[in-house]
Amino acid sequence: MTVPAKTPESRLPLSAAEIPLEVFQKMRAENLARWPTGALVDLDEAVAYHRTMPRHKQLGFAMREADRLGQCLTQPRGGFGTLELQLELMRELDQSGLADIVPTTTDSYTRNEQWAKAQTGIEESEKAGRSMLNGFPMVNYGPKEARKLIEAVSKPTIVLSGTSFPRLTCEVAFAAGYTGYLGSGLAYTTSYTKETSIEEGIRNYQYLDRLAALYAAHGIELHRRQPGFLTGTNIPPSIAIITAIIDALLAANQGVKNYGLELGQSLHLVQDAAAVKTCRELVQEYLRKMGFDDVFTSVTVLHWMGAWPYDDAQAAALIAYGGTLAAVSGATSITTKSTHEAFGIPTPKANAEGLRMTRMALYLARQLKLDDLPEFKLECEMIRREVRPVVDKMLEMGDGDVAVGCVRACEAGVVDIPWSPNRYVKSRIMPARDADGYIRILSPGDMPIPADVLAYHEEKLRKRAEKEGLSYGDDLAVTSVYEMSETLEKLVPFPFAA
Amino acid sequence: MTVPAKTPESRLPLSAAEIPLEVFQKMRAENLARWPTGALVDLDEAVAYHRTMPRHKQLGFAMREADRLGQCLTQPRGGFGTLELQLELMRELDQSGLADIVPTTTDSYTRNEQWAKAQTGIEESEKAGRSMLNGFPMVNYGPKEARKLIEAVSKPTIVLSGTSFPRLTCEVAFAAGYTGYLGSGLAYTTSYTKETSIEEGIRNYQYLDRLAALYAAHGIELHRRQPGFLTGTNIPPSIAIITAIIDALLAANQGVKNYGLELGQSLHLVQDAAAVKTCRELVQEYLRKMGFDDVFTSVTVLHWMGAWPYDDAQAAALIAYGGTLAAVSGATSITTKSTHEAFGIPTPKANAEGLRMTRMALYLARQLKLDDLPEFKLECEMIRREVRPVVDKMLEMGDGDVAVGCVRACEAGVVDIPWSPNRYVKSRIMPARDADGYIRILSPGDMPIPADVLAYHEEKLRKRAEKEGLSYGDDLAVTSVYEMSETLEKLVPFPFAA
Amino acid sequence: MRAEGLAVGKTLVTGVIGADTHIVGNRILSLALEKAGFNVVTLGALTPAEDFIKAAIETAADAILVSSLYGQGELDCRGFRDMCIEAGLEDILLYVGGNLVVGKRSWDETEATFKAMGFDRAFPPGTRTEGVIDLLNRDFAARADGKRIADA
Amino acid sequence: MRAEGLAVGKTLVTGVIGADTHIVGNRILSLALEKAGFNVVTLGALTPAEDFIKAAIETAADAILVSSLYGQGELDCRGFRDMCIEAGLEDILLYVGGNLVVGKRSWDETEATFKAMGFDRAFPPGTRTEGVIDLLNRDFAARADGKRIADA
Ligand code: B12
Ligand code: B12
Repeated sequence: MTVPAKTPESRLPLSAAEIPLEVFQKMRAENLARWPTGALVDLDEAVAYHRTMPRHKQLGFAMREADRLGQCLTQPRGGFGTLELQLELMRELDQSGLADIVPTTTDSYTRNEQWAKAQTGIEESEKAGRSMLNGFPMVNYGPKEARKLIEAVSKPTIVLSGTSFPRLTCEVAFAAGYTGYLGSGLAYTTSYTKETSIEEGIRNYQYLDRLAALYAAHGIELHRRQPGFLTGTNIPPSIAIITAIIDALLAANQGVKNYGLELGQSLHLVQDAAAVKTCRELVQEYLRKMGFDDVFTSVTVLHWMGAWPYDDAQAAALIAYGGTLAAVSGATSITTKSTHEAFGIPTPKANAEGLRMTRMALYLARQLKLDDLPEFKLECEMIRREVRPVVDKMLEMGDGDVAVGCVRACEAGVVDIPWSPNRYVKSRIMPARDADGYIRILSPGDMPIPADVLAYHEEKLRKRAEKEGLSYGDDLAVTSVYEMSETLEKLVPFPFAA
Repeated sequence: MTVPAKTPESRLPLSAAEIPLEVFQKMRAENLARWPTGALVDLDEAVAYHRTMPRHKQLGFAMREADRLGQCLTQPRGGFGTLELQLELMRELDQSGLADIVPTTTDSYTRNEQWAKAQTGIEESEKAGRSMLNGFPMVNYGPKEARKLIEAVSKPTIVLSGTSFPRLTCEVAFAAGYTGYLGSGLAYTTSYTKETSIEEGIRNYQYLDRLAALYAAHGIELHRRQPGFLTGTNIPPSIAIITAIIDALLAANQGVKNYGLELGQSLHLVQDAAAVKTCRELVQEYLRKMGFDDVFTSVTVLHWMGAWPYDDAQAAALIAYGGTLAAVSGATSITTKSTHEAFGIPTPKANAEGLRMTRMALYLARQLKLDDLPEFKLECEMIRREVRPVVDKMLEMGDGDVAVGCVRACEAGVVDIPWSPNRYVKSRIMPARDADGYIRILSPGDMPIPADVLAYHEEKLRKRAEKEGLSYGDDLAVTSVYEMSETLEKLVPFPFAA
Repeated sequence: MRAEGLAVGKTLVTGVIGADTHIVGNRILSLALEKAGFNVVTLGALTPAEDFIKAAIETAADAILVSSLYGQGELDCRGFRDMCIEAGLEDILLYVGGNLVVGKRSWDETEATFKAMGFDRAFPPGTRTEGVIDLLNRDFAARADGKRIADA
Repeated sequence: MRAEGLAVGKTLVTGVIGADTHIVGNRILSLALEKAGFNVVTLGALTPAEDFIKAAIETAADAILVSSLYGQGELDCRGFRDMCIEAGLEDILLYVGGNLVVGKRSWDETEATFKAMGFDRAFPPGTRTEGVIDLLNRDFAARADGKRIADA
């Protein structure tokens, strides 16, 4: 992938501190020069356009309001390789899917700043009459074309772009009129890249957060979001929340005031409710600790992020259950999948059906709360006891600077991510599911998690090893990766075999 | 419908007492003479056949074992008008639906003993090449043909026949090799008939229960079941449980020892869990009170029995949620529906998909229990306080004879059924859903439910009336009938209208 | 109810035909029709075809509304119009509604089947009462102008 | 593992091609292949096509196993065999697997597409490691007999 532009003037030593305006303006100029459409980005025109937008199309407002009303919004994923296909998709998600938030997922070349390749992808897609790209090439189309997408729907829009290189895409997207943007330095760099350093990732997202703050300075509150689902593969709540705290602090330092936290569902009703509650709490706890007491944070849960079943009926149950989990957990929004998940990017129709299944499930489980359940309180306490020691250690390692602390903590394995492709984290922490369906920590790597807490996890996992006659070790982890994609014959056999 | 045979010798005054063997043999002779295939029923041959059946095909065993293992079995509904269609259906439900229990639903002419009409239905179906009947005409085909269905599947089979007139159908079915039979005197008579008296219905099911006891006397334990879902229309748990207790006592009096109780889902996670728990408890409480301390009772929950949505995606969510509710409630089995529910009898394929969605949902919610939730304990207590006064009053009215007490209690409205088509109940009790999603009692009719309990229901319902700006009254009940069939646009509109 | 005026004086017979126990929708419909100002003769569930016609004659009804939910309506409703004609109710207004056939079949097909049986209108699953009342009033208005039913 | 014997001495290159970050399945597969006795050279996620070939030459590999999950494999794998040929790896065994194309398309179509690109075998979503190991051993056995790959 193209190495991000590094020029002496605009490169400060790594720190969490807000990027000074004049430096940032230099950075923007260099950045916008990297592809022709960058020249079409006009901040004042963009701000003026955002001002004309009705409140109900502004994600910053929508997330605050949903949080106030205690309502869970629905949002799918979705990106195709041409503007025509993307227009059709977003209209269908809005109108027949009833999506409360309409997404634009970018393609993986765009994510890696391979815009020339993306260009070929557009042409190939036009030739083939179907999308050859796994998302929408935002930069290639540029702000004016992309605005047609905003105009085509009656809901707030968000950019989904799993990458460490958001700098040009975010300029184009905000200029086009997108009011939400998903991505963060720690989470995406550790989950979506191999050679990119944590420092590089943090710097790139400091740019995005600083840009959002610049819009805020002009009276436009955009919604920024952190992809705490990470590698999507059996992420224990505490790991997601640790990254949420770090990325939230990094964003707050750049001046962001409307920040969303995302948690992939564990698929355990109690664990997910506990995760949402403690994520809210702990992120605010550390924001305040670091002097940020006016940052709005919402929590979004995501439909199962691991391997999906290959049977539509099983997938439908997973979709509906995701809605149930979201409602019970009190999440501010849910990001949905479709029955096609195990196979490929869904058709607009399948995607819309996933939204409607989820919406009905949300309705059915409305009003349910588990807060008074002892099992729920216990899980909350366990999560808190896993998160605080790690975050405190990380802050200590950075002498109070979260950017520096984060880089050092990852290097030392104090902060670690399961199943990461990235060279700059140890990825020695290994999760697995226990016999009751909770995701537990099989091995913590070098994360400073209290011994008694780890003993609790081990006890639970040994129960499962016993029950299933597995050796206590990686088999527990690998079978947990496959679990949800297994056939029903294997998951729930007829109990009275001949 | 044909009036059941009444002859002086075989007609005793109404009582719960076990029918004496010699009288019962007379009754059987008369009964079997009513249609040619009755002559093919041979008890000894049938007993011999049941003896050869492997345990895993015997529903009596399967229900006891599932209860012991704490596993929830799945069972669909399904009946078509010809043997060929029925064979294909049952094979698909067994193999691709993975049904743990395979059903045979009879058609409505058979249910009402209009066998001549059923015969035309068979012919019309053969002509049309599709089923013109809403179920399988068991009696017309007779035991030898019906046995082909038993042979075609590798699971236990059950007869589903909503009627007050089971006497010939059950003889044929048990002779064929069915090991389960759904139906009871109070529940079905009040929900499926108009002119039939409660007494008549009770007498007809005393016959069926007595027949099951006769098989038991020969060492064959059949599974009998009570359709506590009643009219399927917003039945409060207490009403279902009251009928469960009465029908269970009637069956126990005839010698039945393996009895299932069915509850239609309320669709509230806590209320359904409370219903299953208290149903188990209270039925056993009254069985023991009346001296039956060796009757095994299981609890089956049924997918939403009221009006279904017309959108497949919404229906899928309702199916999956039903599985979640069943798992959390600890039910012994769940009776499933399909995405076609609102339109018509499902195709075998849609029916099998409903089974698989449910099976996956059961897996996802395994291990979850709400027993320690205060809200759950409160709901259990409310149900107990509604059930006991009614059942005690009923028993008192019968001077200890449950058959007599039941007839008198229905006449007096002490026992009442919502939305009943039957002339012999007042059907003045009216249920409605409250703002939290619980089914409550809007008006108790003449049922002796404690005032403070009713005040609790009223308070909850007034909250909803207020919230939705409805007048406190029948509108609450009627809107609750439609609720689940409403469109998503109406149930969960985009919260930030333009 | 804007239609009141027309409804007044009109008598309707309702019921669920054949061996069909589904009373809930039929009951809600009947209540709504009364509220709308019609005289409603409710025969309830499990009503033989003959009883509809008997009741219609006795009450000099203007229309018969047949419910069939359980799937066997296709058999139960055969020759319903002919029975009306024999009984001298040539052009009594006939509606039928519910889940008219077995299974999820195309509505056009089903509608055609029941119109061929002589029903003036057939209504698909999910029909709400407001729409029915509205059509009844428009059809009675049309009949006042000598038409058989109002045109779409 | 019954296949041990054959596996011994065989070197495989694995990796996820293009801008694709999906490492989980590739990592599980690589571990299974090692357990089965192969020498496995793991290039990990986000691996350019050229790197596969470079590694294959350096390690004198017997086969290259390309993973592509993210949908753009159809673009990333174009001309992969040709590059091998240019590099003098005419008949190195080439497998490709994962979610090879964008969207839920018919497998036959997809398989044909990738075989036309010169892959000896293509594997659909949901492929488990046992089956892969089994086929590798059968194909190496076939090659010992001078066949290109074992027949079905
Ligand atoms: C987990 C996951 C992620 C994680 C990946 C974490 C990581 N770093 O590994 C995260 C969240 C980061 C992610 C990101 C994205 N993902 Co993703 N992801 C998945 C998911 C849910 C599971 C994948 C998985 O781990 N499966 C478990 C493993 C064990 O199975 P496996 O990967 O299939 O591998 C097995 C077999 O395929 C086989 N196999 C694999 N390779 C090979 C090679 C050979 C030669 C052979 C013989 C066999 C073989 O053996 C393996 C072991 O059994 C799948 C959907 C699904 N399958 O349910 C989507 C999916 C693969 N992702 C998809 C997409 C589009 C993306 C994104 C582009 C967009 C987004 N959602 O953000 C980004 C990609 C960014 C990028 N640059 O690549 C799509 C691909 C679409 C398509 N092909 O049409 C899928 C199919 C989801 C969907 N339906 O949209 N994803
Ligand atoms: C509740 C219910 C029951 C209850 C009925 C209780 C009672 N006594 O009323 C119980 C559990 C007893 C029951 C039994 C059976 N049911 Co049932 N039942 C239902 C269910 C779930 C809801 C029906 C309902 O009350 N809807 C709510 C009301 C308000 O709506 P409605 O009935 O559609 O009526 C409205 C409109 O249709 C319209 N309308 C109705 N009639 C008319 C007439 C005219 C002229 C007009 C203009 C309009 C109109 O106005 C009404 C008010 O808006 C439906 C499926 C569904 N719809 O979700 C199945 C359903 C109707 N039942 C069905 C079947 C097969 C049965 C059984 C035969 C088998 C069984 N499951 O046991 C037995 C029938 C026994 C018998 N002899 O009739 C099938 C019918 C199959 C088909 N047509 O292909 C259905 C469709 C379910 C399915 N998909 O299999 N059922």
